[in-house]
Amino acid sequence: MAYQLLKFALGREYKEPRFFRDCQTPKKSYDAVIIGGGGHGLAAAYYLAKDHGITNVAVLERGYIGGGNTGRNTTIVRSNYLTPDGVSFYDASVKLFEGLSTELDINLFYSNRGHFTLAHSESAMRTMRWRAEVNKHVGVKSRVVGTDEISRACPQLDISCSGKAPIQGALYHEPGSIARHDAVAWGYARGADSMGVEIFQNTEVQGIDVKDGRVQGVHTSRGYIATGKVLSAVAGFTPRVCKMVNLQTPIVIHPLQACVSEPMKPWLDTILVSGSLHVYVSQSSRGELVMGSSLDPYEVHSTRSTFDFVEGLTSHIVDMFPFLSNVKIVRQWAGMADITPDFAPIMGNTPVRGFYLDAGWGTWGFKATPISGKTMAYTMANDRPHELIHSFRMSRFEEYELTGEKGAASVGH
Amino acid sequence: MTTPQTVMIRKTPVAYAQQALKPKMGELNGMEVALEFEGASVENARKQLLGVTDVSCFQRFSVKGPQAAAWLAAKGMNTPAAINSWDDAAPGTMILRLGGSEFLLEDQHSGDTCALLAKGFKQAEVAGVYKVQRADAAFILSGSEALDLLSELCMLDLRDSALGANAVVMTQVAGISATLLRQTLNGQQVYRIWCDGTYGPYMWDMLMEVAKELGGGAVGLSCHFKK
Amino acid sequence: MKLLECPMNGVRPLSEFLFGGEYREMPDPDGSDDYEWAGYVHYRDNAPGVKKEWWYHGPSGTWFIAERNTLTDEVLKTYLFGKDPSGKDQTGSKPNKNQTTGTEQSI
Amino acid sequence: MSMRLPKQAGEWISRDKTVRFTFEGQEYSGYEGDTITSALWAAGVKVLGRSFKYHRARGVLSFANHDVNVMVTDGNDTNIRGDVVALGNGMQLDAVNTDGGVLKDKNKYIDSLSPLLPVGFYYKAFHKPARLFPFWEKIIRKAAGLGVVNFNYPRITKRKLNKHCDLLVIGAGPSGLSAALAAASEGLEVVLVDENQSLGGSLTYDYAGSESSRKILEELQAKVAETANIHVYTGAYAAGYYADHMVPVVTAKGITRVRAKAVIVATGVFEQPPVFHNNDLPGVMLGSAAQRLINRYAVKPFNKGVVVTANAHGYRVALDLLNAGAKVAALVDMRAEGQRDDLVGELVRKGVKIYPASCVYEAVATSDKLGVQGAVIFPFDEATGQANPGKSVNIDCDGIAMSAGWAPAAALLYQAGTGMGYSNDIQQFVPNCLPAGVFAAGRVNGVYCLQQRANDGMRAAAEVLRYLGKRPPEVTVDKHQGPSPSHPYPFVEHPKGKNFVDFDEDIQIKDFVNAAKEGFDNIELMKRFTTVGMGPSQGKHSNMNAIRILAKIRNLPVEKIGTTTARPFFHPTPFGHLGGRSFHSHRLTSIHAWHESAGAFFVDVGAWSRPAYYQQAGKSKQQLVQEEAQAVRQTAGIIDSGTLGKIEVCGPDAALFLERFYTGKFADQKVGTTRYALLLDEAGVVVDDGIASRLADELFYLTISTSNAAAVYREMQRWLQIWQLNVGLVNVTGAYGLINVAGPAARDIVGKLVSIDLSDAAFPMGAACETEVLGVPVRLVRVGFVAHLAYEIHMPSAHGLNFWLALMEAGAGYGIRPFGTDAQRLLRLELGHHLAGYDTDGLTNPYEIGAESALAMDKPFFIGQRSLKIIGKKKVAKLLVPFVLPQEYSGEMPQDCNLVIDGAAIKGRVTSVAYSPAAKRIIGLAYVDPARNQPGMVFDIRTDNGSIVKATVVETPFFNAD
Repeated sequence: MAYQLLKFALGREYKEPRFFRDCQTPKKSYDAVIIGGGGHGLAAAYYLAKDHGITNVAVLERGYIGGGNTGRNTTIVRSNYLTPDGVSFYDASVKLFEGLSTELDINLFYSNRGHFTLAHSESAMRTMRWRAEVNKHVGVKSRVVGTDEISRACPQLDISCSGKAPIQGALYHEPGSIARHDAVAWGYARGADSMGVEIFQNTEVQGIDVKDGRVQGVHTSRGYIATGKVLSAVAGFTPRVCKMVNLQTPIVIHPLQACVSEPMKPWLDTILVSGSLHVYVSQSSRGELVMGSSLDPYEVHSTRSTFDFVEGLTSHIVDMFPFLSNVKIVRQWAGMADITPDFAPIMGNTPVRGFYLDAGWGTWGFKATPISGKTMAYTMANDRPHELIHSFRMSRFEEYELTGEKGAASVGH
Repeated sequence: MTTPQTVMIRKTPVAYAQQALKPKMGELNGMEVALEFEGASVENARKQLLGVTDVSCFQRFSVKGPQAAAWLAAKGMNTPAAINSWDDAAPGTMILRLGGSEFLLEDQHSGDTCALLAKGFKQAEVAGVYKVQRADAAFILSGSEALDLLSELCMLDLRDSALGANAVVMTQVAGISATLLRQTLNGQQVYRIWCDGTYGPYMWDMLMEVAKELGGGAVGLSCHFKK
Repeated sequence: MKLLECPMNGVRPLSEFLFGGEYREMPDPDGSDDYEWAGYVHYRDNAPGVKKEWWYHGPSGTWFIAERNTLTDEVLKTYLFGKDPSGKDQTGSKPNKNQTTGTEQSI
Repeated sequence: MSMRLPKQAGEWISRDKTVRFTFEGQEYSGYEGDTITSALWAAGVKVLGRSFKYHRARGVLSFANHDVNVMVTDGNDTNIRGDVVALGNGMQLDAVNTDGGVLKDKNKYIDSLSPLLPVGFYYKAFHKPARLFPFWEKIIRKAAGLGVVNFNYPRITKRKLNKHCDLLVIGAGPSGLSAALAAASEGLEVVLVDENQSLGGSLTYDYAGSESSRKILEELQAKVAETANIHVYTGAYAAGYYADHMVPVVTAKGITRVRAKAVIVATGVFEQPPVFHNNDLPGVMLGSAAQRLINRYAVKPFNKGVVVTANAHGYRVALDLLNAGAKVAALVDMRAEGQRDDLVGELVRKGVKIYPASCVYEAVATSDKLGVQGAVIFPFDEATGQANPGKSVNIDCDGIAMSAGWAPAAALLYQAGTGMGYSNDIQQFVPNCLPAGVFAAGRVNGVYCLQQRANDGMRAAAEVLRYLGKRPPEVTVDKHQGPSPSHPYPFVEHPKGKNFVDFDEDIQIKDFVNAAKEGFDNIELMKRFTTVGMGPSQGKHSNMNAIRILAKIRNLPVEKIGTTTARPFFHPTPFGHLGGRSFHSHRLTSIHAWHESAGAFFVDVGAWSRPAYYQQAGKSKQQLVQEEAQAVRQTAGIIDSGTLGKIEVCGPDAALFLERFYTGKFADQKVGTTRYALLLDEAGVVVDDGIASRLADELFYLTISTSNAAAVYREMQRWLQIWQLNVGLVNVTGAYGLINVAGPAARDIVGKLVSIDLSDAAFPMGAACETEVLGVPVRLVRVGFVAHLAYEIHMPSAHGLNFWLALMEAGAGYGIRPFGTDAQRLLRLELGHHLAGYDTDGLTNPYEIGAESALAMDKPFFIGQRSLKIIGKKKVAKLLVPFVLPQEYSGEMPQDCNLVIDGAAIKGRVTSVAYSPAAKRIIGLAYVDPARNQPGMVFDIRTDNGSIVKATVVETPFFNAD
């Protein structure tokens, strides 16, 4: 509430405490070590402490917290997936998100804006119906809508897309939201820290000690840490960490790029996604258009920007909104995404005992932050996968039981 | 059975894109072709500034395969030694070596070299040579602003210093696969572009869109080739 | 836009190419058990480093191998499959029981 | 009061061309060549905008394309940058981000609320109780953003060109110009880019008072003009550095993607504001901004000013001010030692009082807070960074010029991957490890003396020549001498704050201190928490100061703090420029014009346009599709299938190749017959299916579905390389047209044109041959995809229209009717055929579509076979079955992708469903529980409105063909 603001004005000294301690020297051992101080890793630490009472936990972050994909994504939260398992999982995430500002006592600017996945062809409309039907079945509010409803929600959108790819309709997903991504990481960090979790920034994991198929500890730039449980929550770096335990996965790293416009008075109230045009766009509470596109077409383990990305994206945005011709893009950036063959994550136990994987998030990691933290904490605490993540188990590949998300994935942000 | 006795005239692959311009049409090599768009004086000037001419009607013959070069040589054709280069296969007929083992011959304007080669080719009789059925949309791009136009539609360095006089490049023009080279036609350096005929209307539209902005436009076949 | 050198057509912008994934030697289908085969199909060591990859030059229809550092995105060399100029290339070097000669290499 | 000066030697304005415009409703005039800001400042207008957060009045700060608080709208366009956008006649301008005008902005009260709004306040407020957040959010969103977007702004397409050169030089100051000339003289093709309208960089303002520097500039400009191999782009900025030396250069006209063999970055430096109370008031500006006003636009920055400085540049600023007729009431030097050269004497001679070891403690605002009325000067302890309130001096003035140091304009260097280190000699980050082919010169490289900057340009050019394999002579550059051009800590604390570090986002010193206290004490977290550098100027005047503050807070050397990542773009770049002319390529068959004239409704299939159905006035789509299908069932239909992929597989190993590539057998296929060709990937997933016609022993002709054609051909090429078979592949997709005539009358119609015997005995289902039709060699295939009697004629594509017309004529008496893809989908459904990509998805295996018969598991190898051996051991999870609804069904029509439900479980989905006029009922294909796959079994489909429909599994075809 706004009375909080008065507190700032009345206090002479700035009394706001640290969000989290400045940990420098790790202990010799922890009950669990989490590699990766992004939203997922911090959320797992938070729920380990909160749900399972496991507080003797270290989070190791190579850079600074929230500095990976947590701070690079376009902050969309939704649950309009294709498979019942996917929908249930993300729906649980949306529900956690909805209460998260209160739970973590930090304003995440969780903003329910509604989410339209535009269909420019009959075949895209079929997929929208498929998703809508599955969503409805699981109790998630998604439905197929016509162009009139799209125009009502976003009158500025050129339904013909400059004649190049006329919109036929859309999947409307009412719970679709955006949130302040950094704050999610900070909130979880503060919550975990307050329960005793130690967060080490600028701490690189250099190796993982495995004996007789069991994790023994991790070698870090701050020394050796003994532990029986290690979680890898390092989207973009998963293959590097997996190599430390000699684990091969289907994950390939592709950069995912995004860009942001200069601030303008808010006019775009909804989140728009177009698979055919490879575009997703929303307007932040700062007034910037936050935009992304599909994955880069080849594997690179770096966050370099390319000009072709921004050229392609802007040409499609201008097809949708011709009046933006002279509005300017301020900044572009990139993250590294773990890509799996079936566009679903890999979560749970692995053949290496005590090594848990929270990976393969493709372009959907941010929206899963709370639920991945919660289910991975459960999985680590009980050494068996949470029921919500059964279909995301790694062994599904050798079992030829891939999840069905691939069926609908063109662009799925 | 009622096979018509007259030979059917084909439409150029770019006919669809040209129809709004209502060019004066003629026929060459059994294909309809735009001879003139706006009259000789306009087009002669345009040809010097920036002109786009449809020459899809030129006769072509193409083979590929490990023995293609040898087979063509045996037929008396001069074949370029270097990959991705072009030459005259015979008087009035150019030959493009596309990569290592594919050849495209094209009779310039008219001639029957390609027709004769096609007639003489029997798949079953030649090992290691495969006929490549083609249906190109083909263009001449002429004038002082041609490079300016190409610098928008093609990312390659096409300045004379970079594009050899006999070089053939398979690249993208306006985002689609195309083959490109430069050639001297009636003393004027021009660029030649070939693409799949089904992309022909699109390519014509793109070339025209940019050409018009630069003061150029469509040039009929008659402007380059007086019959 | 990044540049890539096609062994047949020279240096071109990346937009002319398609990425064909990592080149991997297929195990003998009859000599590998289900787990090994599933591993070949699905699992890989995708830690960054120099990888052999398939790339396709669209305008000319040329597949070739690029040795590329996936960390720095630096291309060390490119060559047609089985034609590594250094002779170290193992691609396609395994004797193929049905291999015939006189094949057309660049199409 | 006019601030316009008499003619200045190097001025950029044309005094004979007056430009009239309005700002906030008032009429003004300027000259051609003025920017919006210079014309307003000349007219005595000082409040040019309001700040983003606190709505404080702002004027000129940098006058160098990062005066983000001076953004205007002309009612059409928005967020126009006043400091750099040229003034146009008749412009009607208003400041953005005000409520009620720039002077009376109703939001200015927010400034006095600022104590309530400390850094990161929005994370700590408004979220409890949660139900009220939407209310607060509305208010916050209303306050957000800068300009209002004009939804009627026209779409603008700018050209995007490609340009190639040996060397790109970015920045045409003394070092860039010298570099370009040196490289060009060795024969390199050089592109020289500068964002100003005129070449010269700092020579056009900093040394402008001096005769000798003007001569140097004129000589350089003349030499560049006469050098043919230097291509100059002025009014052009390098937007970013991308891989392999690609730099998009942006001008008003569009973008040129410059691809260079080498790049010299000579982008200079950004002047950085010293930070003191009210350092943002209109009238307080950077020294270089004052110089630009004077020397480029002949505008006096203020009448009586104070110069606060920490380097020699401030002394030159003071001289320029004096030359412009401004009074310099004081020169305040923050350095303990002050300046020690001739400049001091010169200023003293001209009556300027110099205060060494002092600082401006605060700028005193006028009562309306719209300008400066004085400066308070305190002694300054450089070692501790403390202002000493003991001996303060108050000076009346209407402006303050600030020159305390610089930050390198190194964004492009960072993007290229340059390692930067901090030099204590000049208190600046300088390149210490440059990537191959990238070079830096001039002040961005830490070289400040004018002569040495020119030398440094030549040195960089020599390095470029060496990099390109030439042998130029060595050029040496002297190391920096004398005092640092930048002050290490030009910050003055003030109990009232309002000492701004980031003018875009209104961030003050205490915001950094507080952020650090809360744990956001590394540069990246600090950036995110405070939003420093995240505004439209992207930290050009704030990032360096933020680093200095954080270093002080953490008591670390500056280089330990590091920098935030510099991302493109160097300046914000318009959507229309970046998008340019987009290439929306599409393919048309040679019959397209006919379809169009026949009323076809087109759909995109891959790159192709295909008729979905043919429209007729007064008839619905549904009706027309049924009619088209019925024509095929009753007489004959004709469809243009030229879009299908067509590939020739020839040579001695052709059959062997297909045996490995596809799941079926081809070695024993007889010439003149066709076979089904099913393609899997290595995981056993269905990729495509098509037809293989064997036209000769060594010639197979494959048809592939339209959208998979290119990918299947590519895979054929790849596997051919791996298998090294003696095969030639020819993609004839575009070269052949394809017309399909289907229906009971098809034989009679096609028979009118072809001479071969089409009887069932001579040319049965699955027959294929090469023949001549209308004197043209064609391929004729008897197919059964849409009807039991159908012929495909494949002809050279330029003949497509002729054949179409001939077949229409031949069929006229039979009532032949063209049909589109919608009817085709219905027709094949009636025959029970699945469509790959329609009834399958990215994970479907052949067992799930009942395609076992297509799998020759006894072959030695085919792609996907080994995986099928694994999949085949498992239970099938779902099965595609044909189903019907009762003939009398009158409920809601099920749709494709409605789910197959069993209680609470999803068992599958409908993939194709339609009313079949032939079967006279609703028919379809659906994935169901494999236990429910037998004819006669019933399963539940849930329709859009939620009702359950009972469907019955049947056998295909759905109707009796006889």
